[in-house]
Order: sequence, then C-alpha cells, then structure tokens
Amino acid sequence: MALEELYREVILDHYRNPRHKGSLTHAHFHAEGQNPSCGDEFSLDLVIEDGVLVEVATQGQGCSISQASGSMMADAIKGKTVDEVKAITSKFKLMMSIEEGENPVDPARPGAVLGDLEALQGVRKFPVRIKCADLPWATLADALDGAQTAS
Amino acid sequence: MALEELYREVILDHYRNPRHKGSLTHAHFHAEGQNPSCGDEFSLDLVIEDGVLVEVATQGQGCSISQASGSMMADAIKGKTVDEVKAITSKFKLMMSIEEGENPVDPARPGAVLGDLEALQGVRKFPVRIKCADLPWATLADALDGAQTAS
Amino acid sequence: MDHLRADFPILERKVNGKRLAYLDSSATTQKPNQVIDAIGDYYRRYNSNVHRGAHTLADEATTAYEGARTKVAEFIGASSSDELVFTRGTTSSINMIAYGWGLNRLHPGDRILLTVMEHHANVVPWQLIAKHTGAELVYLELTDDFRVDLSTLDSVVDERLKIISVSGMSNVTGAFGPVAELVEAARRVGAIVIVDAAQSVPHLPTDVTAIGADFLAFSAHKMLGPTGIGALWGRREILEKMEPAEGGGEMITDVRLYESKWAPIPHKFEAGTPPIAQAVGFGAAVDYLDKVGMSEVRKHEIEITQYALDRLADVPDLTLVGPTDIAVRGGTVSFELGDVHPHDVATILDQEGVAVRAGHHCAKPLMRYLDVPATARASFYLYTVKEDIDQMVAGLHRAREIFGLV
Amino acid sequence: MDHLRADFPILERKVNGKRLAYLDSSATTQKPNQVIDAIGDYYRRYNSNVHRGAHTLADEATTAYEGARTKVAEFIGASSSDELVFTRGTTSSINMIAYGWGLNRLHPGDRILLTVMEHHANVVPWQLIAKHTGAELVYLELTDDFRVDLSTLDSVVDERLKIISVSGMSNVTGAFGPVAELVEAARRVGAIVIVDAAQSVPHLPTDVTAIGADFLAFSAHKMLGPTGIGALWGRREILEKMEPAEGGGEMITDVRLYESKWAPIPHKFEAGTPPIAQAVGFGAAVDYLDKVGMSEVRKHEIEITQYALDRLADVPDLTLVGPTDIAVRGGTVSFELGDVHPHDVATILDQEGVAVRAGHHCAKPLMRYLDVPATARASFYLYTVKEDIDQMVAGLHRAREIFGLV
Ligand SMILES: Cc1ncc(COP(=O)(O)O)c(C=O)c1O
Ligand SMILES: Cc1ncc(COP(=O)(O)O)c(C=O)c1O
Repeated sequence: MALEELYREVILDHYRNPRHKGSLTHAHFHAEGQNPSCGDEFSLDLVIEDGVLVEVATQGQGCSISQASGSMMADAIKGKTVDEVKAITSKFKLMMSIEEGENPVDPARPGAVLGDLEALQGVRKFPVRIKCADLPWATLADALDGAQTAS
Repeated sequence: MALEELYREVILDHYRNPRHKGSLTHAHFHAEGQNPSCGDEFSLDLVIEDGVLVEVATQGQGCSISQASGSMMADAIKGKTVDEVKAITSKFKLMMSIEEGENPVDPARPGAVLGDLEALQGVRKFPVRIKCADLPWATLADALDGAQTAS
Repeated sequence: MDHLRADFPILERKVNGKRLAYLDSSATTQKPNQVIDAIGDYYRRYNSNVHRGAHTLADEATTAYEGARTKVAEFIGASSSDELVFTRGTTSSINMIAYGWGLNRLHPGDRILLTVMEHHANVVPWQLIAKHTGAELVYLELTDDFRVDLSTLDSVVDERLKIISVSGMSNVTGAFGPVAELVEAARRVGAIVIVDAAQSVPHLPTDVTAIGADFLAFSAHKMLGPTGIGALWGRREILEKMEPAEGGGEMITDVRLYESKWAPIPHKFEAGTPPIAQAVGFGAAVDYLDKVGMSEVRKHEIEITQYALDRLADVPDLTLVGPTDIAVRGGTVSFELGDVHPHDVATILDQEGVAVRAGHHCAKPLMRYLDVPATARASFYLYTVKEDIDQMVAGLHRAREIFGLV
Repeated sequence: MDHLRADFPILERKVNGKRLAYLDSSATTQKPNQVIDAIGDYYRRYNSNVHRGAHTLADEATTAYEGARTKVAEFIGASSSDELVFTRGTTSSINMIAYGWGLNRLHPGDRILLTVMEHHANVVPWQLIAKHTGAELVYLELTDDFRVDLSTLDSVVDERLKIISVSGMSNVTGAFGPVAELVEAARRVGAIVIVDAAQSVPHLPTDVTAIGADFLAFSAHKMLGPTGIGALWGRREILEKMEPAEGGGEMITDVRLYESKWAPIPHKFEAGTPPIAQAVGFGAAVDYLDKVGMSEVRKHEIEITQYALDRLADVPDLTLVGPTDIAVRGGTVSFELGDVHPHDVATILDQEGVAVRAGHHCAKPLMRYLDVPATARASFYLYTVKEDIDQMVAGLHRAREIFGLV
C-alpha cells in the first residue's frame, strides 16, 4: 500500500534522528529554504575546502519527508566534491522526476545508487509531497551558488 | 405599442423646447441632480416669495424623458405654493409608482389631474427609465429642502 | 441536517477510493446545487454588465446584483443595503479599510490594536499602512485557554488608539474574539472597530446593529457562496467619510482630467466591473442559509464539534490547540498528534478520504506565539456528519500506527 | 464564425419578444458553454482552497488554478507564467500598479502621462496616487480622426516622466492607442509603460514581448471568461521590484508581528483566497479563443465592423464618433443620431431586441473633450453576425421615425 511505501522506516528514522544537525560558527556558506505553502524550513551550513564539502550542518523544521530528505542529503554529500554533489543532486531529481529523464535507481540493487535516499522513491506517488522532499536540495543549490559566487 | 406610449408627442415637444430654461442670477434656491448611471443632469433655480414659487429656471442635459419631465415639472410648479408643489410631487410619484399607493390620474379625463405630466405614464412600462423621469423631481426636493433649511 | 448533503454534489465524490470526508470548511466551504445553478443560470440567461445599461439584459443583471446586495445586507441585520459593499473577499475588505480609512487618517504615533490570533489578512494590511503613515501596531496576547487576554487592554486604550481590528472567530483555535469588550473600549476613546468576520458570519447568527462595531468583513466562499466575492459592511456615517481605495469606473459621479467626484455609498467603493455572477451566487448562498436558519447551523455545529472534541480526546498523543468549552468556540478544531508532523497527518488522512488542512493556516504570529510550528485542522459546516469525524479518527489511529506510536 | 453561436446559450434568448442582437461586448462578452461548464464542474467536483492544502481536492484545485495561469500567460505570449498575476479585473490591475509602484516610487513633480481617451479605470487611480504623492498628471489629446495626437509628445518626455499609461483600444471610439510610439518614448527617459489592454487583448493577437511595454492589464469577462477575475502581466524585473498593494494570506513567506516577508512573484500580489473558480473559467475562455485563433477573431471583427460602418453610413442624421479606417480601430462603434438622446436610442433598440450601451462609457474626460454628452455604442465579438447589425439599423430607422426625423 502506498502509505507504507511513503513512510518507510528509514525515513522515520532520519526524521526523528536527523544526521549532521546543527550550525557552524566558523567560515562557511549558508543558505535557508522555505516552503511557503506549508511552512517547512531548512537551513544548511557548508564548509568547502579544495572543492570538497568537508563539513555539513543542517537545521530544519517540517514534515517527515522534508526533514528526512535533508538528513539523508547531508549524509550523502558530506566529504564529496562539489562535482560529485552535483551528480548526486541530478540523480536525486531524476529519481523524484523533478527533472526530465530516466530514473537512475536500479530496482535490482536497492540502495546501490543513492543509498538511503532511495527510500524517498515512494514520494513520487504523492506529487504534492515532492516539493517537501525537494526543499533541502533547493537549499543546497542556493548554498553552492553562494560558494561559486564567492570563489 | 409601448414605444409610442413612451414617446408621446408632448414629451418630444417638451424635450425639444424645454420651458423655463435658464438660470437665475438674483437671490434664489439652487439644486443640482445627476443620474450617475447614465450621466443625465438637471439643475433648478427657484425664487420663493411668501411660500409661492414665483420664479423657476431649469437647465439640463440628458434623454428625452428626463428633460421633458423637467420641463413639464417647471410648468406645473411655477406660481404654486410650496404645499401645492408637494402635493403635485406626491401625485406624480404615485403616478410613476415610485411611491406606494393608487395612481391618482383619472383615465376618463386625460390631463385633468397632472396636465402634460400625465404623458409620462408610459414610462411605467419601462422601469429602467423611471429614474430618468424622477431626476428633476429629486432635484426639486433638494431645492425645497434647501429653502426650508434657510427659512 | 443529514438530508442537506444531497444538495452538495461534491460530497458524493470518492477520494483515493474512499468516501470523501470534507473537513476543510474553514478554508472554503462546498457549494450546494442551488448556488452552482444560480451562477450557471446567470451566464446562460441574463449575463450583462451592470448599472451602465439601458437594455433588458443590463437591467436584469443590475436587478439581480442589487438584489443580492439586499439579501446579504439583511442576512447580517444591516439597517440598509447601502451599508453593504461587495468586495473580492475578507482580505480585500480589510485592505479597503486600511487604504481608504487608515492611509488617509492615521498619523505617526497613532495606534492600531490587533490580537496575536489574527489571520494574515488582518495583520499584513496594517503593517503596510503603519509603514506608510508612521502609525504603530499593538497586540493583545492570549490566555492559557486560547482566548484573547483582556488584562492588558486598559493600558492601550488611550487617545492614541484609532483602530481596533479583531477576528470574530480564530481560524486556528476556533476561539471567539472578544468583540463586545473591544467595542466598549473603543467607544471610550473614539476608535473604530473592525471585525474580521470571515469565520463568524458563516457560522453564527449575526446582527451588525447589535454587535456595535463599525466594520464587518467576510467572504462568500466560506459560507456556501462562490470564490471571488466577499463583503464589507460599514456603519453609514463611517462609510460616507471613508475614501475609496480603488479608483475606476462605476464609483464616480464625475471624472475630470485632474479630479473626480465619488458616487454615493456603497458604489464609491466598487470600482470597475463588479463580480456580478458571484454576487448572484452569494445571494443564492444566503438564501440557502436563511432557509436552514443560522441558529440551526450553530446548533448543528455545537453538536458536531462537541462530538469531535470528545472523540479526539480519546486519541492518545493528541493535543488540542484551542479551547475545550463549546460555548466560546466554533467548529474549527486544530490539534497536534505526537511527533507526527501535521503535514504527514494530512497526507495519511487524505489516503483515507479525509480532507483536513495542515500548516500555519495563515496565522504565523499565532503559531509563533503558541510555539507550535504547524497544526492539523479539521473544520465543520452544516453538511458535516458524525461519520466524517469517525472517518478522521480512524485515520488518526492509522497515522499513529504508521509512525510507530502504538 | 456563425457556427460558434451555438456555443453561447444566451444568444437563443428572446428579448421583448424579439431575437436578441447582443451588441454590448465591450461592456462584457457572453460566455460559451465550455466556460460555464468548466465553472460548474469545478464546484461540483474539485472545489477547494488552493496552495495551503495537503489533501487531494486542494491539490486538484491548485493544479487547475496554476494551469489557468499558464494558459493565460501563454495566450499573451508571456515568457513565463510567473509574470502573470491574477487580479479582479482591469481596474484592479491598474490600481495594483498605482499603489504598488506609484505610491512607493513617485515624488512631488514626477509626472504620469495619460491620454484624454482613457477609461476611468486608467484615470481615477492615477488621480488618487497623484494626490498621495504630489505627482502630476499630463494628458495627450486627440487628432481630428479620434487618434492620440503625438505632436506634443516630445514636450512631455523628460526626466520628470515616470509612468505612461495608455489604452490599447478605446472603449468609446474603437481607436487603437499609440502603444509602440509611447514605449519608444518611455525608453528614452526610463519611464514605465502600462497598457490598459481591456479592449485589445480580447480582440487582437497579443504578444507582450513584442509590445515592449512593462505592464498589460485586462479582464476575463471581456474575453468570454467569468466576471470577478482579470490579469496583470508585468515584466519580471519590474514585478520583482514592485511592492504588493494588498496584504494578507498566500502572499507571504513569513509574517511576524511587526513585519513580513513577501512570497516570490506572482504570489506576492495575490493576497487572500484568489478567484479560483473564475481562474478555471478564464482558462477555459482562453482555450476557446486559442482554438478559434485570435487572428481569425480579428479577421471576423474587421469584416463585421466594416459592414457596420458601411450600413451606419447610410442612416441619415447618424454621426460616427470614431475613426473610419478599419486598420486603426476595433469593433466598438459609437455614434450619435440627430437629436435623439443615446439613452432613447438604446431604449428603442431594446424594444427591437438589440442590446447597445448609451452614456459616457466610463470615459467622461473623453466625452467632455469631444463635447458630446453621451453616445450610443454597438460593440462586436466573434459571435456577432450581420443579422445583428441589420437588426440594429432597422431599429435606428424606427428611432428616427418615433422622433420625427423622417
Ligand atoms: C478600456 C477599458 N479599460 C478598463 C476597463 C475596466 O475593466 P473592468 O471593469 O473589467 O475592471 C474597461 C471596461 O469597462 C475598458 O473598456
Ligand atoms: C479569520 C480569517 N480572516 C481572513 C481570512 C481571509 O479570507 P479570504 O481569503 O477569503 O480573503 C480567512 C480565511 O482564509 C480567515 O479565516
């Protein structure tokens, strides 16, 4: 049933125990996102050194989908290069069909392509909730834009 | 046919040759009326001496019904006492069914009660035009109110 | 009232394969056939622009439009239909006062009194006007039982106070606003009182002359009527003094190149082609409510709300956000469910055919004040039945299950 | 286009026992079944408030509402639907610019350029803003053939000029406004240009990017759509800079007690519950016009207008108030008939089933400029047929008879 696919255990786990929670006080790039229609919020602090996201901290408030998506995203991008992060973002958006193109996730090998994030596939059956899952990623794009402008 | 009843010859005559046209330069009571929905205008100058409307002057611009009604009204009220004018107004309004009550006009004796004004009875079949016929009378009421306040 | 449900075609709909339990009437109500058909009939038979015409259709449309004004005016007990301005909704009504009265009459240091439970429609316009005029906003807070706290009222009622604007019923907590007390306070210093009646006029018998306020603002779509229209009732003397906010056709007696003369009330506030079909629908909505009777509506809502409060009290982990005393509240019921986010509650309920809102309900200052990021909200109307509540409660149990609260 | 008439149920109506010849489309157009049914269908199947919901009906209503925005934006060639704000009509659209841009940006001595042929909707808002800001109004006059006289233009184009607002087509004379010339002039001094497109968008193929103006304002009800909704198209950079006029729900990202943050365009201009059913109807209207094709609409109107001009030229005592050259005008035909007052003309025509307007057509400055107290006006649309014109001409002869002009 669709609801069970949406609210997988791993999602509830990330919702209740968000990874990399907090904020950074030293030099970093910061972005904040908000979903005006539901009020969900997500903010992101990044430290980028030599093109690598060495530190990631997130804060947020909102539904399980937006917050779990943010937590999983933080997990997935930490320690990656900016280019790798962009590739992950693109795969994520394809998976959520926010961008046109084929879903890169391999059903035969669950978790192989996007790790925990693949649990968010159930959201596709709930089109109104896609914007929840996307909120952290839109915030990430803002933060990376900021980093690019600064460098 | 209704249109012929509306546009009786006497109405067209008053429309084209309005009686008592002009304005007064000496002491008088003045009122202006306007029908915002169609733009018709009517203005009235009165000299009242010992309770008698000794002079009446009108100016206006608008459809045949409003202007003829004004011309006929001027004819009907000139030389009358304020009380007589109020009685005429009341009869006119009954005839036009603007006020509740019985039409005072006697079909057996055309013109006996309200003179030329009775020609306006045809307007009753055109409810939207009743406000045209009423414009000069509303202006008259304003002028008389002004006179009353002044005395 | 169960028999009324047959008048509402949408209630026969299935949502996600389930019976629709529409519990979102505070956002907008559903419409009976009588209203939908009145609108269709207008377009099919006598659609025309109003007021400006000398042809039959224009006359019929004008008569229907002005007839609707009379109906709505009578519905709220106005002494004259001239006091009833058709607007585009509650938001527009309040903005009309803000720009028409506030912008022209407020000065630096003047004060506008609001409460922290106001809808954005009764907050943001005043922020805009405060910025333009230098006036200040002042807020009343809430008591522990979600009612407006009047203990600080006397300290803000002085000659600086020019406007009080308060909601007749909160669209989050369901609590009634202290309209009578604020009217009394305003009279002491000559301030005007505005009631945001978006949630009260649809649900409570209303008599504007008894209320004693200067303005009442409400929306047709929250009382069985169409979207796109609302009303502003104003006391005659005040309306006559108030400047129009919008300029355009139909609201003038004369326009010259550099100046214009306004039409008499209410038309001076109705610039441009009005929402004609919507007025016709609004009139039909009011006819419908008149026929049912507003005290019957209130009676039904008391019953259904009490039932809902009782059933919700039995749901573990559920916290009500609003007063429990039915005498001081309407049928808008906000709650939290453990750590299940309201948005997730709404999604799970939707799968069960139950339509509720989740979020800040356009009342962010209230959410901050209460320190809840969002609530789920169920709201009722004359077509709500116990079965709807039962369906919701079953859905809430399902949500608890899915989130492992069981 | 005759076959389209079957889509318009009202055209089958009899008026005063006669076939209805509806010649009042400049005031408001009639609606095809496709539009009426789209509205009914909305209320019967998926009525809900938009944007704030997590339930199925809210999602469907939001999709339809935003879908309508895309349709209307594409209809006028906008590059993005974000540039399309739903308003309550042309009047509201222009007031929105006046308050959102004018009130916040104009200073004493700044100038607003209008023409004497503007509708009150494009005059009165600027008078209000001039009063609030100390800005001045300046007018262009007309040439003998009822077109805007550009010979004085250069003398008013200087750094004081901040806003130019002009009608795309006069609702009295039918003359097109000199939009291209004014856009060019505005560019020289950095003024913004607003097109009151109430009469042009419904009748002419429109491509906002080609026009080069900054704003276009129009009404659904004049283009087969419902009353109660219109649109404001604005250039993205300008919309992003412009302040909202109305405050309320749905137009914010955050509201605190003393300040708020606006939502991105277009939502920051859409305070409160929008006209949802009306947007759905507007979308259906645009679908209908798209299917017919706007160049076909214009072609048909050229044909019917030329026919009308020719037939009216044969009516003794009749004076046309508007240009005779079909290339510079649309299908709105004003005239005088000897000393028969336009209101009387309209009453007589109405008895013959012919619906025309009479009066000042919300253009009093123009009437004064032309020194005519009122005109009768016949106006056409895609459903107008030669038989309508013939019926009117017969009625005009009857009017001459009744008034003894024969
Ligand atoms: C040229 C023009 N501008 C503005 C308007 C005002 O449109 P609305 O009444 O729909 O706001 C009209 C129509 O009445 C018009 O013809
Ligand atoms: C209390 C309250 N005030 C104002 C509004 C705004 O009404 P509308 O959106 O119809 O303008 C609403 C509804 O959304 C409301 O509940």
